Amino acid sequence: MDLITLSIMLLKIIVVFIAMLLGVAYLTWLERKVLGHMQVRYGPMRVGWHGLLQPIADGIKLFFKEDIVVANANKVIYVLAPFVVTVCAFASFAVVPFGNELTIFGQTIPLRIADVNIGILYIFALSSLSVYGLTFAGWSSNNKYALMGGLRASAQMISYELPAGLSIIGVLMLTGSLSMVEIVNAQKDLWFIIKQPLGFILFLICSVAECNRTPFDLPEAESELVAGFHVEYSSMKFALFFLAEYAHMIVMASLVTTLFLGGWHLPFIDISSLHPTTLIGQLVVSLLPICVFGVKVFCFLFFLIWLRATYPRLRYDQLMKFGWKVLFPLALFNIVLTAILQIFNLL
Amino acid sequence: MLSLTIDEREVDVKEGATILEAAEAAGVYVPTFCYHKRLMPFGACRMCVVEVEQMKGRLVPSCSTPATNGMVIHTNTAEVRKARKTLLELLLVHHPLDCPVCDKGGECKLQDLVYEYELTENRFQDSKFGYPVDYYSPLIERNTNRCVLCGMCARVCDEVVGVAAISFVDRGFKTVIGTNFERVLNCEFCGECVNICPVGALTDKLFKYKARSWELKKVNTICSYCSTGCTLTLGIKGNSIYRIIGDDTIGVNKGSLCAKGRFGYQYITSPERMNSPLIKNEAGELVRVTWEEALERAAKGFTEVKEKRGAEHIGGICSDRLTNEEVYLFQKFMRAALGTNNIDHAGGFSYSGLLKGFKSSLGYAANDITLNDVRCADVIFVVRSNLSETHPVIGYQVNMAVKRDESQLIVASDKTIKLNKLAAVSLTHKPGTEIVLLNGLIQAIISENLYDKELVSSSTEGFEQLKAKTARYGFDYVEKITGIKEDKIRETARLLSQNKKVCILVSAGLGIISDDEKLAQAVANLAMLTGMVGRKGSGIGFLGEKCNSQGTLDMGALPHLLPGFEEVSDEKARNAFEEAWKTSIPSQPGQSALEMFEGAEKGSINALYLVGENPVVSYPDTAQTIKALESLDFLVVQDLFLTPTAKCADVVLPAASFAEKSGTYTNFERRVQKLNCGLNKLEGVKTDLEIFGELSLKMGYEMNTSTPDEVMKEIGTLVPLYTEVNYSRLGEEGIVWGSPNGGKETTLYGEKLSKVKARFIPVEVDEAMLEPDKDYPLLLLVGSVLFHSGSLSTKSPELDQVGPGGWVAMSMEDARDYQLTDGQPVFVRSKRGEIALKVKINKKQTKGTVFIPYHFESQPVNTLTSKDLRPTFVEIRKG
Amino acid sequence: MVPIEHYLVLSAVLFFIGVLGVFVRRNAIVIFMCIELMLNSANLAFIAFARHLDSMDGQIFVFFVMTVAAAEAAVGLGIIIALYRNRETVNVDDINLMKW
Amino acid sequence: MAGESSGKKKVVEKEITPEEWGEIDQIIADHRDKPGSLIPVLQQVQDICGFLPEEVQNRIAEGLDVHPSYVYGVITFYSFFTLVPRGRNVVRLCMGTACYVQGTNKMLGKLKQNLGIDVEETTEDMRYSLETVRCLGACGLAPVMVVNQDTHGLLNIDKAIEIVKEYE
Amino acid sequence: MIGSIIKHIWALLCGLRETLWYFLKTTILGKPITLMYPEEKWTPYPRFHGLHKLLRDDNGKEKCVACCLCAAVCPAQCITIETAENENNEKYASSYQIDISRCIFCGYCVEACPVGALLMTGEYELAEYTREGMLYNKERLLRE
Amino acid sequence: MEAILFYGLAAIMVVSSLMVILRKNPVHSALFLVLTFLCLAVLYLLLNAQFIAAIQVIVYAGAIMVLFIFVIMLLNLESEVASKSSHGLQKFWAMAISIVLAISFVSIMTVRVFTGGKGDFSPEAVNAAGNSEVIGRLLFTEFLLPFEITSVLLLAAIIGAIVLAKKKL
Repeated sequence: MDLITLSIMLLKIIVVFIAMLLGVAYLTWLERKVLGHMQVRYGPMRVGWHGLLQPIADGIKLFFKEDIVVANANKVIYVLAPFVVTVCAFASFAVVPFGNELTIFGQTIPLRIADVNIGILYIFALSSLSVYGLTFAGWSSNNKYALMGGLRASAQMISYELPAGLSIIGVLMLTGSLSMVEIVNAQKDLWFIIKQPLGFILFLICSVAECNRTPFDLPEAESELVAGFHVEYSSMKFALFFLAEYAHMIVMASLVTTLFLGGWHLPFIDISSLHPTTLIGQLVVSLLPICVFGVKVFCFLFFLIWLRATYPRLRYDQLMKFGWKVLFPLALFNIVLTAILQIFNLL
Repeated sequence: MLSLTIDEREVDVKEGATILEAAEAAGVYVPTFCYHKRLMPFGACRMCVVEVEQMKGRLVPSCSTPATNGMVIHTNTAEVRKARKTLLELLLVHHPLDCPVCDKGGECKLQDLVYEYELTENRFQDSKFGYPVDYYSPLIERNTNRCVLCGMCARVCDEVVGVAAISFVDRGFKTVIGTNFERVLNCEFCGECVNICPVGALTDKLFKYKARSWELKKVNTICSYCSTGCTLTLGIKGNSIYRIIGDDTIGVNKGSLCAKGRFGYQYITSPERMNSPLIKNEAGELVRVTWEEALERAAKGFTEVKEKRGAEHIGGICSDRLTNEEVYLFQKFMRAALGTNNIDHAGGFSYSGLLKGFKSSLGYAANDITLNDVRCADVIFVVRSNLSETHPVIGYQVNMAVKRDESQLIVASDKTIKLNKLAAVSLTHKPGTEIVLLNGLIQAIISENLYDKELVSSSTEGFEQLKAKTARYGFDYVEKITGIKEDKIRETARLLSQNKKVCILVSAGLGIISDDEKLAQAVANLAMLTGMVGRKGSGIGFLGEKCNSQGTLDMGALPHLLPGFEEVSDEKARNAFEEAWKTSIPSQPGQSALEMFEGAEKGSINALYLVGENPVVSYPDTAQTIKALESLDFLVVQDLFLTPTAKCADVVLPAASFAEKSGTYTNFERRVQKLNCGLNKLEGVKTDLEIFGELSLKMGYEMNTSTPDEVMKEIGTLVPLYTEVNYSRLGEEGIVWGSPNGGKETTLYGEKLSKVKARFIPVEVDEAMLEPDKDYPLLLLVGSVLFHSGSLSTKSPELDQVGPGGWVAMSMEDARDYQLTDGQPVFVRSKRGEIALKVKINKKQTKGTVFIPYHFESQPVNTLTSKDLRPTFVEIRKG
Repeated sequence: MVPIEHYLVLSAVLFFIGVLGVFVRRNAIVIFMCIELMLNSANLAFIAFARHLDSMDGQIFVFFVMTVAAAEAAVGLGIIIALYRNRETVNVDDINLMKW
Repeated sequence: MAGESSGKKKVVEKEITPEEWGEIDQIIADHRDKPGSLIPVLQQVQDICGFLPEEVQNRIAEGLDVHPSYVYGVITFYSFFTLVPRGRNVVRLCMGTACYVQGTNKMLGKLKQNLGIDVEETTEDMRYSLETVRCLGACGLAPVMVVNQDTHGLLNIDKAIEIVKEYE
Repeated sequence: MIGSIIKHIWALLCGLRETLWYFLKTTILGKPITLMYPEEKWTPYPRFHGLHKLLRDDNGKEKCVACCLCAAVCPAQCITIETAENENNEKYASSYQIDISRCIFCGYCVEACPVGALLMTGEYELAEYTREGMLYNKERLLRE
Repeated sequence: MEAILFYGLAAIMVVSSLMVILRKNPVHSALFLVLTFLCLAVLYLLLNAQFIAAIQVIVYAGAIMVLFIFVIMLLNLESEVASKSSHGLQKFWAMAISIVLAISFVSIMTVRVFTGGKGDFSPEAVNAAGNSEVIGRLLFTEFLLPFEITSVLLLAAIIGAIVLAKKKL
């Protein structure tokens, strides 16, 4: 590894990190705005033009709030929990290919932080680790609401990780690899959403559940549990949970995009096959995939918010029943179907 | 007994009871306007109509229909309700619906009944009356527009109070309750009419627009004026009294009150009240200090005198307005903490007759009649007692006894008083000759052989002596001295000795000369002779001037007596107290109040502790009193106000008023009644109890009792008379000590004087001293008046308004002789001093006498009087 | 390149820590965790050998071990919950009856 | 009220002479200490004075040991008693139902006009006083008027005026 | 079975359509129901229970006769009245105070008032910086 | 680099696994065990077993340990009170284990028994084909029978767990 590669690597990490932070910040703004409009309201309007500075104001407010550590909390774990969650959420993005390659000054930079051959497993591993964050946050707060929230969160994530994992088996079967890049490249011609509609729907539902979003936001069901696992958190620790939740949403959106929506590919046009000669042209061709990827991610995020505006929360037993009795068999069915179709070479 | 059925309830009532009384006994509620327990049935309102099965076809007024055996009565049938509803409608035709601004709103009978009978609209319409409202009468406001003509005010004024200041005026639709020529009220202002008025026609001016009745907290407590011991119901909002009413279900007074009791409470909230202890500084000025400093100073002062000169150089005088507990602690403080017997109360005047006279004759310094006995007596003999002014509520009872139950009233008085109107025999004698009159009566009874021979021979001694000594009081002699004719004396003698229930009422402290003791003995002689004492329902009532005159005696605020009338010199009794108090008590009796003042001048008393006493105003010979106070080394005064006496003091301690403390008062009946604390203490004052306790602690003696309750417990263990008395047993009726079961069983002296050995002590007076001087031809009488008693009432502005001070009462004849007119300023002069006053011509005043009330600081009548207990003569000249 | 012996020593240390835990602790769940620790130390040895011998069998074995561990965890925890429900304790000293 | 309404009316001043006072005191002395003697005393006193002014009432009240307001109440209750001097001739017109329908109301108006006084007032020459009463118990003779002690029935307006004029 | 599943899924989609429809409407037409409060004021309904007001009669005299019924009926006990007599011997409230911080705006006081001297206005902007500011005395309640 | 990583991780693992048995609070024990497993996963990566590493995290850290923590929280276990009875036992076993450890150390370090013929799966070969692919192939060819048997085992475990944990069937 030479110095240039290393610095490029670092640069990518920093850019992606900042992009994630900004994305998260404006995702909150977007959510409030979209929710507002769907409910015939304005949403944030006061801070900046149409409330554009609202996330910054919120950030400042959270930063300056009193940091409370509950008296009977298990201090170490209590402090550790938000970091676990945040780290897991942010680290997941490491294997997401958000573009093809950027060729600049003779350097060809792949637009992903790392291409691991077990990329998808990596993401699953991290998302299973983030369960710890939620569980420990709930447990260490020494509050029954928090504990209930934490237990629900971990139970829900474990339950939905299974159908999520199974529903992408189809994709993996079609790709024949666990690498994210491979998966994206396999969709150059046809997105897996077409080949795997059932898988897509299952994964969509599971990803909503994984993000703890409405209608599966039981861990923080405020009408029952006040605020769920993070009820006792304030200030920056709360902000970290908040950050993690929205970062997790972005990761999930990226995952859906990568797995089913063709990643940075445009439909019908093969960007990677274009080889413009001018520098600008090259730049455009390099950056276009990022935009395509971004638009797809945005659509999925919008969809999540849209869901939140539309559906009421499920009951906890319904949620579990749905996960185990509907999604799980359907995912298995999808695998079998895909296998059969693949044997007969129909896909 | 009659038995009848009311609303399906069987009830037995006494013969002669009305249907309404039967209903009350059965617990059936019948609405009324014009009926009141204390009044005769009137039948004016027709609200109490009921249906009687035996009297079908009409509704009968239950208040005036006698019940008969087997009656079946329905009080709440549709027809009855309809009749009552119609009646209410008719009442509301003219009644102004100004309930929002009517002070009766919330406790108005009309309002309640209209509500009860769901009267939402009226079939009848007419214009309202629009009579002018009497805003100008003092204390009472009359709004005849609101009147329902139940007549209770006029009846209570006539039947109970005996004044009849208001009555029905005019007739038909125009009938109103009015005064003579619709003038402003000029009556006793007892407020009984206000209390009884079912609507807002007669209202309390002091209470006017101040608060609504539902906002008031009601606290029952005991009146702090005279010794009747009336129960007051304070109406309290926030921390002030807004009004005082009488509750007709409780207390000895059964709801009756006098002007002082009802309206004389403003001194409690007077801005003149002291709210911080004061200490005399180097420059001789009184400066405000903290309690700590003041008590420290007081303790130091007493200690210095005690150490330098000895405890016998310290004296203490308390008022007989203190509660029993406070008096007890006061004398305990003096005896135990200071170690002196120099204790007295009220200048040694109040009740001294009772104390010395009764104790020597009968063995107890207490009365043995109750107010109920007075009410039920066959004969009431009032001697030197202007009851209707000094003890108005007892006066009401006498009035009712005479008017309703035809008791015979004998009034022996030196001037015409209100009671003379009711008297069967009026003995208007020359001033100061009561004892001669009594001796004459005794002589008449003995000579006519009317006396109770059995009692005299079995339970008394000294009869022969009495007989010998009174022999000279023949009818002629008595007539010569007193001016009472033979036939009247004979009639009186017969009335007194031939009736079963006879009460003699004597007032304390009204004497021209301080002959209370002799008077008491003479009365006791008469009573023993006729067998009154020791007979149920009969006896002598010696009426003290202050609310706790009796209790102060009981608690031993006396130089020679310990609590419970134990002699100081009695070693056994003293030892009991010494043991309980863990200290030693001097065995020598101390000095009395007057001796103490004399001693102060001579130097044998160097420190005084005056509690609630104001000698500069209330003791005879003001000049000498001030001189005595000035020659003291150390003076502590404890009072509500900065009195002239307090101004002389080295340490002044502000005390709490009766409404601000708990405790007990013992009234003239020996009834121990509980004071209930209604108000929080004024900022900066302490109750006398607290002061005694803390001061004692500062002196190094711990009382071990801090609450009135605890003090009473201690009293109960040490004083046999008060063993029965403890707070849990003191209900609203109190406990009469010396009479188990609340006085139901026997009199104080026992049947036929079985409990005591009674002694006849013949008394004589020096008639010569009543002869007027050439230079000072008029005999001076001092005393209390209707609207004032003691200095507290003068601090109530409203009472001052109806009974202002600064006057001298003269007879019409004297006024004519001196060519004086009403209201003319004059100087009254005696050998000792001179004061300026205004003349008030009183037709009832006897010729040759003048009367000056002694309460007012502005007219220090005691500058004229002397301490030698001889009558004072004055002259008057125009100012 | 770390020699395989070091991996094996690490594996052994972990294994014996697990053993010690099983013997020392009285909490059934902790004992259970120690067993997991022992399994993992074995896995480490497998993987190390697989790397050392350029063979895939070790990894396959680990795969199976994990499967067994998962199954064991599910059943074991089920037993502990059942125990706790009946005895209100997970202290193995208190659970000394064969039947209750 | 009574006291106030009398203020509006024309009141003829009349002093009570010392002789009359003497007679009043005599009547009071005769009835003293007899229960229920107030009304006879008032009657006799009114016979002497013609009316019952305040000072007279006070004298009676004092003499009989009753409160002045009680005396005042009794006097105002009975229409026979008057607080103001009455004329020598008292004209009482019945306003009872039978008389009223026979026209005493009009008659009253005419009389008022004729005498120049209102009801319960007295002419300045002290000749007439005009009063109304409720029923005289002579409804058969309606309309009825009583002057002093004489009852006149079956009247009409002119006849009434004629009759009144006959009294000096 | 399949039919019912389809029906349910259709219902879910309908929900999504509805929210999207509102979103588009609000975003494009831009007519949210939100009131931009300090700039735009809300007009209370006629029977809104806002701040109390003491009324005067036609002659400008205050109608309140100080009967204290409002204070008696007030469940929050937030009305304090001190009564006195004026020069015409009439009762009036020498001090009338409503502690608006304790008031629950039930309107019983208005109902209880026998002379119609009390009214509840639409005034709803009652925030204050001090507790004392929440005490409305007679002068403030009598305001026009 | 690799050596530093190994020794560092080894130290962490030893310490944290010691903490597992030393901490009184079972939650802490579980946490340290998770830490041990995560370090182990990194060691697997060092040993070129990426798939196993991922599985280690997903299965051990993500599933099994979560289950443990779940159970601990569900039972709301108190910190363990050291029982006296185990004290003597502890000494005995510590002695026994240290002897066995010492023997194994000596044997491992001195007796170089672990030599043998190299297999076909050199790291280069495996990476070229893909770690997971290699494992997948092996599982479904050579190790098909054990693999299938495992599924039966898992089924049995699922049923067993349900039967045990369910209050009422």
